Order: sequence, then C-alpha cells, then structure tokens
Amino acid sequence: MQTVLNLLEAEPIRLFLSFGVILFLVLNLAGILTFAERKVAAYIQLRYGPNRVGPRGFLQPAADVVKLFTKENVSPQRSDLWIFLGAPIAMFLPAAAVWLVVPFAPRSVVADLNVGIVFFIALTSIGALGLIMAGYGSRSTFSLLGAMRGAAQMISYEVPLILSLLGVIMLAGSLSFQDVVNAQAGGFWNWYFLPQLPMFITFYIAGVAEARRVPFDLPEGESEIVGGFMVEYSGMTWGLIQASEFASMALVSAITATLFLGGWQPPFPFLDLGNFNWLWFAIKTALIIFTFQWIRWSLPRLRMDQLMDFGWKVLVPVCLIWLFVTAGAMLAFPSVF
Amino acid sequence: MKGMGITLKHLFDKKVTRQYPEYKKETFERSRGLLTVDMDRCIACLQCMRICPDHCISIEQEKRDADGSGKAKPYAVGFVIDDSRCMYCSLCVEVCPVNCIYHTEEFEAQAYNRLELARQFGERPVDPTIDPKPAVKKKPKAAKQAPKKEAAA
Amino acid sequence: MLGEERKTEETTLSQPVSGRLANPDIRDEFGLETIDMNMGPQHPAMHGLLRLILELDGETVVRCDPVMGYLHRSKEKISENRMYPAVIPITDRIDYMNNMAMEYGYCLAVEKLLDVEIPPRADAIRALMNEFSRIMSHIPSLGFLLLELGAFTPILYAFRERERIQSIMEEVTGARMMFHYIRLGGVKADLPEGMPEKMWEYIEGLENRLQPDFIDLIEGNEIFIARTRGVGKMSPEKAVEMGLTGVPLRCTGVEFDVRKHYPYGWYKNLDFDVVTDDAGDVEASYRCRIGEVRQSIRMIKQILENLPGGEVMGDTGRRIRPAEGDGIARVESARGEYAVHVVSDGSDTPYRVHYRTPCTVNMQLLQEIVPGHYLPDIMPIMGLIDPVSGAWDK
Amino acid sequence: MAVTLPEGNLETRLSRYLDGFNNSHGIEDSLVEGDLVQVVVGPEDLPAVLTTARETLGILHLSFITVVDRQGSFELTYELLDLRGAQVRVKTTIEGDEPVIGSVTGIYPTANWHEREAYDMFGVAFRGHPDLRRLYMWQDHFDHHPLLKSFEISTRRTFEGLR
Repeated sequence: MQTVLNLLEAEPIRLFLSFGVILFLVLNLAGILTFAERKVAAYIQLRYGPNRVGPRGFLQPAADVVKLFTKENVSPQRSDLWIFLGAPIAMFLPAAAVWLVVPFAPRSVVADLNVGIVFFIALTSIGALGLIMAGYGSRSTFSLLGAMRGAAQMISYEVPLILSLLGVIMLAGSLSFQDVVNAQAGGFWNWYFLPQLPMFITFYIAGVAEARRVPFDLPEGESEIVGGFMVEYSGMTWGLIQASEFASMALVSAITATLFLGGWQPPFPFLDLGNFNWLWFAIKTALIIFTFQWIRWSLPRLRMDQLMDFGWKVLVPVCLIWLFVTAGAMLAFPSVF
Repeated sequence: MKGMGITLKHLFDKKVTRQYPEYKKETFERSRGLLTVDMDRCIACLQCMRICPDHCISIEQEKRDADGSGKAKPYAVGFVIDDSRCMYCSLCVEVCPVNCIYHTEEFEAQAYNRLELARQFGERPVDPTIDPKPAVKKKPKAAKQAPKKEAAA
Repeated sequence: MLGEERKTEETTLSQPVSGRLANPDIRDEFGLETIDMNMGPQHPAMHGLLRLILELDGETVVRCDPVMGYLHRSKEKISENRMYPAVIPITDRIDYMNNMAMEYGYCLAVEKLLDVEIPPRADAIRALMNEFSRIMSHIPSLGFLLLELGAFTPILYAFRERERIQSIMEEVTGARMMFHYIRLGGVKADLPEGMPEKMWEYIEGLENRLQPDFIDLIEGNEIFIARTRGVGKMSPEKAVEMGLTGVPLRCTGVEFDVRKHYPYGWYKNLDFDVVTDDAGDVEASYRCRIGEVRQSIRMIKQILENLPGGEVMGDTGRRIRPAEGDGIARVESARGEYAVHVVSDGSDTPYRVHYRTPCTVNMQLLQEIVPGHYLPDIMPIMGLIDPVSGAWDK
Repeated sequence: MAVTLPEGNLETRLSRYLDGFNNSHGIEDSLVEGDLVQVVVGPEDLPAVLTTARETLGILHLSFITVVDRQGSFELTYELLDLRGAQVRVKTTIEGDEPVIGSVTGIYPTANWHEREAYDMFGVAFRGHPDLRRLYMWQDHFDHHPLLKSFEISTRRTFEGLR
C-alpha cells in the first residue's frame, strides 16, 4: 500500500494523475456551473428553473451532455475545417491548464510553480487565439465580427488585469500563488483586498471581461451578432466552447479568491479547519461565481466603444495610480510591509 | 446600480411560474376552449358554416323526417369541426339559433396528424379536406334592382 | 401589365445595392471595404420577421435597408372575402400585442357607415379594455428594449404583468390574446360580476410595482443610460416629415395623440395628459412609455369610478349591411395612429379594407436614422419604434 | 418646438383649407362635414394639390394612401391630418388598367412606403418615386398584384399533401 502511494507521489506519475483529476473536475465544474447559472437566473426571474431531470433537476447537466454528444456536429460548407474544429480545443485547454497552479489547500496544488502568476497570465492570453480561430474558421460575418470584438476586448483588458496583479506581487514579494496565499494568513484583515481595494475591483472587472460575461459579453452579444464567434458551432464543439467559458469563469473567480481573498485561509484564525481548509477556498470561489451570475442577470451590455473607453480611460489609470501609491507606501513605511 | 438590489430581492421572492402538466390554469366561465356540438339539437341551418372566418366547419345536409312530424326537414348527417383551422372566435356560438354549438373548457388540442384534429360529430364522417362552400358574396336586393329601375326609366 | 414601370423596377434592382441609400460621408474615409450583412429574418433579437440588409464599415452601419413581407398574410384581401362581423377576429391578428385597438379601429370605421347608436356603457368598457391593452403592450416593450440591450431579466418581470392582465382579460373576454370582444355596435358582453373591484386591485398593485421593477431596475442603471442616451436622436421636423405617430413622435416633443386631438368614444369624457419628451432618443421613448402607462392607469381609474350603466350592445340588426361609402376611423394604438378605411358597396362583405398600421410607417425611420450608428445601436432603435411583425406586414 | 402646428378654431381652419384648395386649383368636388374636408381632384393635379396642402396650408401629416380597384378605374384616397383635429381627404380617380400617377414623396417623404405598398398591391406606378420596389411581395418571379379584384383567391384547402 505504502509503496503504491509512494509511486503515485513520484513526480511524473503524480503530475499526470493530478492533471487527470483536474481535467475531470473542470469538465464537471462546467456542468455544475451551467446548472447553477440556470437556477440563479430562474430564481432572479421568479421562475423555478430546471426541475424535471432527477431530484430538483440535479441531473439536468448530465442530460444536457448526453444531448450534446448525440447531436450532429455541423460545420459550414466553406469553413476552414481544421481551424474550425481546432478552435474549441484551443479555447478549452488553456482554461483547464491554469488550474494546475491554483492552490486548493495548503499542500494540494498540482504544480507549485514559482512563476505561477506569469503562467496564469500567459495562458489566459492564449484564449484570445481560440476566439480568433473560431471566428475566422467558421466563415460568417457574425462570427468574424464577434472574433474581432473578442480579440480587441481580451487584449485590451489584459492590460488592467496584469497591472492590477502587480500590487499583490509587490506586497507578497513573490510570483508563486502559494506564497501569496501564505502571506495573507491570520484573519481577513490581512487579506489583500483591503489595502488593494481599487486593484481588487479592477481585477474583478477585468476578470469579468476576460471571462466574456455580461456586461462585457460583446463577442457573443446574442441580441446583436447572434452568439458571435460560436454562431456556427453545434453539438459537442459548442459544448466544449461553453465548457471553456464556464471553466474560465470559475478560474477567474478562483484566482480572485486566491490573490485578494486569502485563498484557503480562514477569515478568522479560530476557524482553521486543518486539512479541510479547501472548504474556505470553495466557499469564496462560489461566492464570487454567484456575483458573476447575479451581475449577468441584472445588467445590460456595454457597447464596443464604451467598453474600450472604460478599459483604457478608467481601469488602466486607476491601476497605475494605485501602483504608485502602493510603491510609495512600501518605500515610506518599510516596517509595515 | 440600483437594479442589482432589486434582482437580489427577487431572488427570494415567491415564484410565479406554474408547473404546467400538474397544475393547469384555471378556466373562466367565458373561456373559449374547444368547440363541441350537441347533434340532437342541431337543425342544420348552416349559419355557423357560413359565418366561420376560417371555414373550419363542414356540414353534410340531408332532408330527413327525424322528429316524426311527417315533414322532411334539413338534418345534419355529417358535422366536422377542423381544429387545425379553428381560431376560437366564438362567432359560430353566437350565431347558432338553437345553442347547439358551444365552447368546452378543454384547451389541449394536439395530434400527430392534422387529420386527427378534425373532429367528427355526425353519424357519417365528412371529409375535412373538401372545402365547404365559401362565403358567397351576395348583393342586397336594392343594389340589384337599382340598375333595372334605371333601365326601365 | 405594367411593362414600362416594371422595367424601371428592374433597373433599380440591377444597380449595385450599395449605391442607393448610402451616406457617402461615412464610407471610404480610409478607402476601406465594407461588409454586407443580413440581419434577420431569423435573428434572436429581431422583433418578429424583419430582414435588414446592412452595409458595415467595421461596426458602423453605412446603409440599412429593411425588407418586409415575411409575415404577410394579406389581411386586406382576406377581409374582402369575409362578412363584416367575421373580419373582427382577423383584425385581432394584425397587431398581436395590442389587439383591442385593432378591433376598436375596425368597429369604429364600420359603425360610421352603419346606423347604430353605441350605448355609453359599451363605449366606456371599450375605452377601459383599450387602456388595459395599452399597458399590456407598453410594459413588455420596455422589457424587449432591455432584452435587446442584453439584460434578460426585465422581460420576465414585464411578462409577469402581462400574464396577470391577460388573466383579467380572459375573464372578461374569454381569450388571453385574441379577444374578439369589441363588436359592431357595442361589446360582446358586460363585465362579469366583481370585475371592476378586481381591476381596481390589480391597477393599484401595478402602480406599486412600476417603481421598483421597471423604473429603478431600468433607469437606475448607468449602463442603460449610457447605451440609450443620444442613440437614435431625431429632430421633431424629421419626425413629422417621416409621418411618425405614437411614442416615436411624442418623444421628440411634438404633442400629438389621436385620443386627445381626434377624440373618439369615451375618450371625450376622460381627463389625461399627452406625455411628451424633448430628447427624441431611445431613453426619451422609454420615459414616454412609462408616462403613458401611468396615464393609462389614471384613465382606468377614472372609467372605473364613473362606469355608466345600461346596455352594452346597440341594435345592429341580424344582417349587417352598411351603407355604401367610405368609413374611415382612427384610434391611438400602443404604437401610434392606427387608421382603418372601409369601403362598402352595400353588400355583406367589405369592398375594400385598408389598415394603416403605425408600425409600417414608423419603420421607415430605420433606413433614415440607422446609418451612422454602431451595429449594437440598431436594437435600441428598434426598441424606440417598437414594431410588431404582424402589424407591419398586415 | 421647431414644428409649427396650426392653431385656432376648427371651423375657421376647415374653411381656410377649402378656400386654399379652391383658390389655386380646379377642384372637381368638395365637401365639408364635421372635422373633414374632402376634395376630389383630377389625377394630374394631385401632386400640386398636395404641395399646396403642405407648403401653403401647413398640413404636415400624410396618414395613408388607399387605393380601391373599381374594376376599370382606380380610386386613390390621400388622407391628410393637420394633427390638431382636422382631416383633409383628397380623392382622385385614375381611369384604365395601367394606372400611373405622380409621386408625392418629394412633398411628404413618408409617402415612400405608402406608395411602395400601393405599387405592390395594385400595380399603381408612381412617377418620380426614388425607390419603387415591392414592399411585401417577393421581388422576382411574382408578376401579380394581389389586391386587384382580378386576382382570384381560392379558399380551397391547399395543404392536402401536408396532411
């Protein structure tokens, strides 16, 4: 028994195994989140939501997946087939791979990279590639418009996203997620969302934009461009795009929870659950996901020019100013930090 | 951003949807459901067939001494209401002199085939695909007589 | 038949499509190519079946050409082949969001040719149901506007109200949408027992819910204001020139309401204001609609307070054969001036019925004001006009 | 408000409208009834009459154009509103099977789609219309004008094959 465990903990096997576990979790997460999304939407809109499949509708995601698998995968006749089919994979893999560096609990992280934050930034940037592939490959004006919007939006919002991380990196003095979480130990007043409040809000907003959620869902914009880049997808390719959307939403929530809300740290020291500290992480992530959904079902969508204005003229200056404030404070009171 | 609070409040409100197959909506006295015919009372006056805007009623008429009075009266041997065309306007109900056609509370009309939606009431089925006589455009007598008078004058 | 004219049509069509309505100022600033795009007829946010042929320069619309007719059912030809009373359920299907006004217009037009006196109670009930129908149409249209902007929730709140009014309507008329309640000479039946109290109760509840669910949720939202202020802006001269009526005209500041300026039926006895706004953009149209819902509530209260007694059906005789001539009547539907022109030849069926639906006329605005706007602005502008597929296609 | 709408007493306005038409054009027939002024003009005068109505008399709103097929002639009704309680109805009759009449889109831009509809449904051709295409019916392979009395419709149930 012990030898098997030791074997499992040996490096290459552990990595592959845990990556398998992560992939499994992410795929399931997409299903659970669709269900949660529909329930939250229904309750806000005075409806019941899915409640026919299984007890209270809990098996609805499974039914959806079965339906998606049995549907025919239609591709437009004049599409660029390889790019068209490669796009969902190019969107899903980066979103799933970032989960490798997210610390769930003190010891449970797949790869404790010392440049975890850089890894996260690098992989989220790749998401825009999948978007452009989808828009270009499906050869439709709606898709092309959606892809152009998506590329412009994701690249613009990358800037405030990265800038807002710098404050946390400066405070923690490390690029590793694990170190950032450890630096926030000892109660919620030590979490970074208090000293870094503007950065936290900026990161949250930029994260919503990165996850392409309302009010920044312009690449989809179903009332203008009918689903944008994914208008031509059907069956499981569509399901994969949808899964990657939910995975990246959950990812942004998890990163927000890790960097600004103390990750798996309990809000009060006496609430330390030991090995079960991952519960705190889960609760925080779920709360942030809920705010995403709440915003989605309350607000209308911005327009492209307003989106760009907001990104470049509001978020970036706020980040830069607060960066200088943080740096100045660290220089002035080195004893505090 | 006021709206966010409102949506949050509605999250905990009572839900307003009705679970359809278990809970059917209440019908009122005046609700117009599927049509039905009391064939015992029908006098085959064809008024409903004439007024119907959709031509969904077809009646096959025959002279028959049904009530034993010794006089042959019009009798509806075939009566079909095609629900795939009916628009529940209730004109036939209002026009019927003997109140033999009326709305029921049923409102679920569904079938796999359009022909199944044509409900037969008479003793002999009527082919619903054959068109009933369309509403004939009749000039009033005065209009017809007017040119004659002019000619006479 | 029309050899020469047909040739003109063909030459018009054979010209490059981009040359006809484009605004040359916007295009080719940098010598860029434009994209031709078809929006609709199957488009999730399009009101019904409308096809817009768009020419886009990036996200900017250079040309917009609406193509209608995907829901054309030739109501006018059908009406020519039905007896006078049997046309009423067909008029119901013209504007399926505001059916009562459609019936009312047709009945008024035929009654001009008929020698019949409408009892006052019938008149009052007609106006009452008409105002309910207007609320039933205005509130979902607010929801549609938000739906087009990307917020999904307000439409469901709007439909909750619509469903409740529909239940009231079903109890009174017998149907939830296609009422067929107003008849030649009166209304089909009197209000059922206890109905005025029920209506009163509902109206008071609606007044309370209007503030949080439709004003705070929509107007208290910065993104809504950013998306609608200044979008679809037009001057009052332009609006009058384009023949607009209803909310699109009133939101530019021109005070015109058929109920006020060409009063018909019970509206002569009612006290109400014509809601206008000066801005002439989508936000102004939203405020006008909210104002009109409030005015409708006010009118319903007035009618319910002084509901006259008596008969509800005038004597039209068994067969309805109007005198020869033209009967023209206009009513204010939720979308604007709805006029019906009935030409009778003295027989059982109309010789010609012409419906002037407000949507058809208001939709001309699309090709005038959409060029120069961004692609996502088309949808709020559609919300300003608030057309209904059945009404523009007849 | 930049739009000037007529003011004053309804009766004086109606008589002003009638005088305005009578002074500048040959009117075949006229009628004042209630809030309505009805004038009948020849088809060749029609654009001029409507120009008078808009430019001189200040009637700003064209409500609709109705065409009635009288089997051999076409009767056109132009309904104008001054938006303050008065209706002006201009009627004209075009003889023959191929009706052609001057377009009023230059006077009332809103007539654009009204005239397209009339062309679509009756084949009335409007001289000088900028964009005379069909409004409702499909543009090609359809050579009929459905509201003509000669266009027979069948009430036969045509979907036997679908049943």
